[in-house]
Amino acid sequence: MIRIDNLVKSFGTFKVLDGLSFDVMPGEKLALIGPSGSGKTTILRILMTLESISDGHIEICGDQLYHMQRNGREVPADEAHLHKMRSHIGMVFQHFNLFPHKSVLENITLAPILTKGTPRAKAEARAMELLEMVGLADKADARPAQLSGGQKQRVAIARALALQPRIMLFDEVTSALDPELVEEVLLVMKRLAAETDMTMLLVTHEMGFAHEFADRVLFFDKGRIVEQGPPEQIFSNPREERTQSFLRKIIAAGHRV
Amino acid sequence: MIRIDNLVKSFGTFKVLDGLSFDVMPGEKLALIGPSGSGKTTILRILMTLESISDGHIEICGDQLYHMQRNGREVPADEAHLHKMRSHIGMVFQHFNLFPHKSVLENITLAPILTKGTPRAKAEARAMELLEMVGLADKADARPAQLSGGQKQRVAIARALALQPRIMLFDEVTSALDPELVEEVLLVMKRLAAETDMTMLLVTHEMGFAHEFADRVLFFDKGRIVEQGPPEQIFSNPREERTQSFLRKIIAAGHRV
Amino acid sequence: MEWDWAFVWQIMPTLLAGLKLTLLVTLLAAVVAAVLGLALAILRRSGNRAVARGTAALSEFIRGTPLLVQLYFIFYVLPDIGIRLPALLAGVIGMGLHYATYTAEVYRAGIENVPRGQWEAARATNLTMRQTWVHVIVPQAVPPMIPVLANYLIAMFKETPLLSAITVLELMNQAKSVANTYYRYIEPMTLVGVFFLAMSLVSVVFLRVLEARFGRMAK
Amino acid sequence: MGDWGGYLSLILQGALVTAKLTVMGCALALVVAFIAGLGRVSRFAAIRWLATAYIEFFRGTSIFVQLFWVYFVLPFAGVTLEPIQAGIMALGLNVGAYAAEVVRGAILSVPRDQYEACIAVNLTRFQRMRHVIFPQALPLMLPTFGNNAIELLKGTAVVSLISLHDMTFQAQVVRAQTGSTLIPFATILVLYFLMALALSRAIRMIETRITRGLDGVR
Amino acid sequence: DTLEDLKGQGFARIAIANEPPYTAVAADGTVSGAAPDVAREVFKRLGVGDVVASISEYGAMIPGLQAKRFDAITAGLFMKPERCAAVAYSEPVLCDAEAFLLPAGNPKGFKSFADIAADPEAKIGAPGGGTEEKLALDAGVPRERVIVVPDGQSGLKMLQDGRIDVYSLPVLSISDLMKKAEDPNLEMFAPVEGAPVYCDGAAFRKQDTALRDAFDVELAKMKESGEFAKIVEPYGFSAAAAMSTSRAKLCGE
Ligand SMILES: Nc1ncnc2c1ncn2[C@@H]1O[C@H](COP(=O)(O)OP(=O)(O)OP(=O)(O)O)[C@@H](O)[C@H]1O
Ligand SMILES: Nc1ncnc2c1ncn2[C@@H]1O[C@H](COP(=O)(O)OP(=O)(O)OP(=O)(O)O)[C@@H](O)[C@H]1O
Ligand SMILES: [Mg+2]
Ligand SMILES: [Mg+2]
Repeated sequence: MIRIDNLVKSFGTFKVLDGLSFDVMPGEKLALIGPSGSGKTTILRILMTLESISDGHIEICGDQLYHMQRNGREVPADEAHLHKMRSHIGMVFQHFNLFPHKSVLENITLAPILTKGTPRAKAEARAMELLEMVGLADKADARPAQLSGGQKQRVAIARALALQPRIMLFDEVTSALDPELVEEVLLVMKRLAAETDMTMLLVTHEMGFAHEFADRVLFFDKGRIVEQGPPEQIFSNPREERTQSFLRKIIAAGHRV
Repeated sequence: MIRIDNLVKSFGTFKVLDGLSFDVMPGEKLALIGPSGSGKTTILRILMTLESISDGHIEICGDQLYHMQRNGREVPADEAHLHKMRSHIGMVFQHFNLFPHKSVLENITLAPILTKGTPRAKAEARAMELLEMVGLADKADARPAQLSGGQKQRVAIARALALQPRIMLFDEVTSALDPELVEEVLLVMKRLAAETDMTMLLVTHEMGFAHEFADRVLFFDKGRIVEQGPPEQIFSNPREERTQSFLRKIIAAGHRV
Repeated sequence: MEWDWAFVWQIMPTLLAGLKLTLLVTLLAAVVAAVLGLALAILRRSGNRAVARGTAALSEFIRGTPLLVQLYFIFYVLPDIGIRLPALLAGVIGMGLHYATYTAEVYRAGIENVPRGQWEAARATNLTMRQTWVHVIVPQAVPPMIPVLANYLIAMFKETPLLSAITVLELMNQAKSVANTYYRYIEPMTLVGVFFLAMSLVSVVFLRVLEARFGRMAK
Repeated sequence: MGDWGGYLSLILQGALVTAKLTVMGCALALVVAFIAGLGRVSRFAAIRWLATAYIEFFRGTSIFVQLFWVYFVLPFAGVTLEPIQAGIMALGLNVGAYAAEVVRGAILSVPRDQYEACIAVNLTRFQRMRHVIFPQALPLMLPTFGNNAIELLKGTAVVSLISLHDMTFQAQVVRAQTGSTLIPFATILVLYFLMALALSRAIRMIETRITRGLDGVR
Repeated sequence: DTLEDLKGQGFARIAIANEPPYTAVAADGTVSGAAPDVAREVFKRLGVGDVVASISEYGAMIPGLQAKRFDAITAGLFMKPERCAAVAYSEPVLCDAEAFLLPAGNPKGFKSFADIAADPEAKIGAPGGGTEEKLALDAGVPRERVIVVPDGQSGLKMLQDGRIDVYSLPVLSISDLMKKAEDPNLEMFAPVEGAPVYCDGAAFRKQDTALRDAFDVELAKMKESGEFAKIVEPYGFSAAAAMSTSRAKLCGE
């Protein structure tokens, strides 16, 4: 589904990702964990084409993401190619990034209407289904500013789902929320993981949730994969010293694994 | 040490604290927990004289905080009285609130020099001791912007201690920190609690820490105390339905109690 | 010199005629500034380095030199190269151009103040560049600009006396002419001051309304 | 109509007057801006009111009217200023009113957190302003002060109204003598621009000096 | 008393307009022109060593005098009854008729202000608050066709650019402008029919009549001795014209 091959990303002289390679199977749920600054967000942003890459290749659903063929030669992708590729991918951000000047319903229907030409009535019907799913059908006409953080994040998830992507990216979707509001968002995500066969990449500091959610956990440090495996192994029996010390600190800080 | 008597605080028509009363013994370590918006921060801010009160009385170290005697009558406290009373109290904020234009050392020595007339040399010697205690002696000349969140918060604690208050207030001092950095701050606070006989009030969402730290836990909801008692009782055997459901949600969100 | 009310009433119609012209010039120049400023803002974002740099340099030059001298140039020097503008038009263009360099900055700041996250969310929902501008950026960038733009409108109003240098009979020029005819200065000049103050107090209220309505929306 | 050297020196004399007006005007503007800007955030209603009245009056009426009043009407009240003094005063008070709002804005934009931290470490109001708020507000003011200074420079062109022999005025003299409009006005346009450049450079220099070591603060 | 004050400080402050040949500023900044030259000489005889000139807009001269910005106006400010009420004039100094500056050949045949009023298209330029503006308005030219021109050079330029059809100033001012312009497409028509001949005088504050009277005494002596003619005639003014009339006549007293 996703094949990342020798990916390099530098900001100026600083290499954030340094020759990273990994594959993701269709329908797989992947958790990316690791200390602050290890490059987790950067990977998701690159997959969403919010950053350019410095070197390497990414293949998504069988097509190159940042490259395309022209006259039999491989050339950097143009905006039209990126536009086509982006339709496979949805992303939910840490700070929701809802459109504050639009109602909840409009936030969800805007992209389907504009990018897929879905008729308004159909887009709204589908949006209401999604709001139903995230438990916010009664908030369709509210503005984002009138919602709590947890509600905002659930709307953001519905917005990403409205485009029916085959890959969903979640970047610390609960870390800007009050602890009491975290649960409602995680519940929605668990249902989503259980009910769909979407491929999902999740960056989180909630180790407990990563444990329950993921088929596979990737532990990052300094732009490289230090260790990967099923959650049971990573959390109960980490092999690498770096992973062990990271988990120890997280546990000491009061989080359950 | 602190006696709060029938305290009322309204913002406009909204009563945040509604006839609240409780006492704190000298040297007692108190944890205030409860859902978002229940008024925990407001209590600390009132004790620090950052908010005015709407009704009621507060006594600190035997003196009224918001009232004073003039010609045998009780009148609202003036700035001079507040200034005197504030010298008993120190506060550490969620977002550190260090002075960004001053070095770490200057952040700590500024108030002793200005408010107590401590000679600079003496103030600096004492500041170095405090920095030693919080493990940051080597950062004395750094600017706050060059520190990590956990380091900033430790400097903020040292700054509050430099005035040698008899009461210390902590408002969610770790909730703005990356999970990996939480531990270092909690360690400093544990040492502080163990080594001094200062009276401490702590607002936190870290139930595990509240458990270890506090002599007594107050559970708040809607500006009232719903339940109070030693941490073992509150966390293991809460009597009130509201307390139980709050703790359940917090646990579900992945926090250890 | 004594204050003479009878004289005040006598000259009032003349001054009001001047005020009318002042308001007309201000509004026309404001329209020019609003449109031209947008053009400058777009040119400054242009991908073509030379165009962007050139626009920036030109803007800085216009902003660094007095409007009065620019007006002289437009009115008295341009005819030498065959461009002969009527006084009113020259004034509108001169003021409009001068203030366009300010409004361009307002547009730029307004656009930059839309959080990065909004661009990224638009991208993540696969909107095209045009759709992003129309549906996401502009609706959020414009409301906070409105009070700032209104501020420049008021500033322009107060600079109209400069137009007397190019023979536009606006408020200040009318007042001077009245003063020179009757050799009384205190009344006409004070009235001009009062007019300006009254207009600007009205516009302060108007601004507060705009700020309350639009200023806060951007969050 | 030869003698361009003489005319040039006339314009340069004017440039000197313009520079003097700008520098002294800025100095005055700076002083009143701080007084009025701090007055605006004073806790005494009377001081706030006074500062507001000053600011609204000088921002509300046009510089032309103010100049006229300072020069032609103040003498009736027994205050006769030299033309250059009148020019400095009108420009300084006018631009000072705008800059006062900048001072106020910068002070208010220091986060509330910082005020609260000051109360928590028990600083007095004056200490708060002197040691914490003001040092943080100053770097915020500087860029806008730079713009204000350039506005003032441009404002000096209108003082020819009170027969001050500034650069624009001298250009008009040259024009009357030579019959050429292009040359004197092109010359002063360039001179004004050079002065504006010098001003913004100077401000930027001060800015980097003040904010040195403050990087990453905001 | 004002004269004593002036003697004490050693100079008198005068307002001028930079409108040659009445008043002029040379490239080196020195002040000349007929009016200041006469004033300088008279003040010298009164024991005031020098004059310090400020260039001023016509409109700002009388308020400046009243606000004690100047001690006298010597700028070709013509005597008219309304002005005589506002300031104290000396005896006449410079006399001049009104003139029109026109495109060569005077295509529209303007000979008087009334002709301009009669042509619904014609625009006339005149200094703001000057005599010519008033004459035009009085002759029935509507306000919007009387263009207030800030200075002589601007008026000349506007005529050349076709923005106005005629520019009106005193004869000598127009001929000076023409001399500088060296433009064959322009011509002067003078004197304007029906327009009176005006004379200026040094203007003083109303309360300074003592100073004015002292000025008059010395001025009269100079006129008699012929020194007056020696100063003004090189500039093109007629000394005889000034001596043949009086303040009383011109002010309509
Ligand atoms: N636009 C940028 N310019 C320069 N450096 C950047 C930029 N974006 C990210 N970085 C740097 O890249 C590194 C990786 O950042 P990234 O956000 O991917 O980390 P992360 O693993 O998501 O960390 P966190 O857990 O704190 O979110 C960091 O050191 C960061 O400072
Ligand atoms: N300045 C204010 N004006 C109006 N309402 C306020 C103000 N400060 C606090 N409140 C309200 O008072 C209530 C209590 O706030 P407080 O910050 O004390 O809650 P808290 O228990 O600390 O919550 P949290 O856990 O989210 O920090 C909230 O509903 C809040 O919206
Ligand atoms: Mg991240
Ligand atoms: Mg709180």
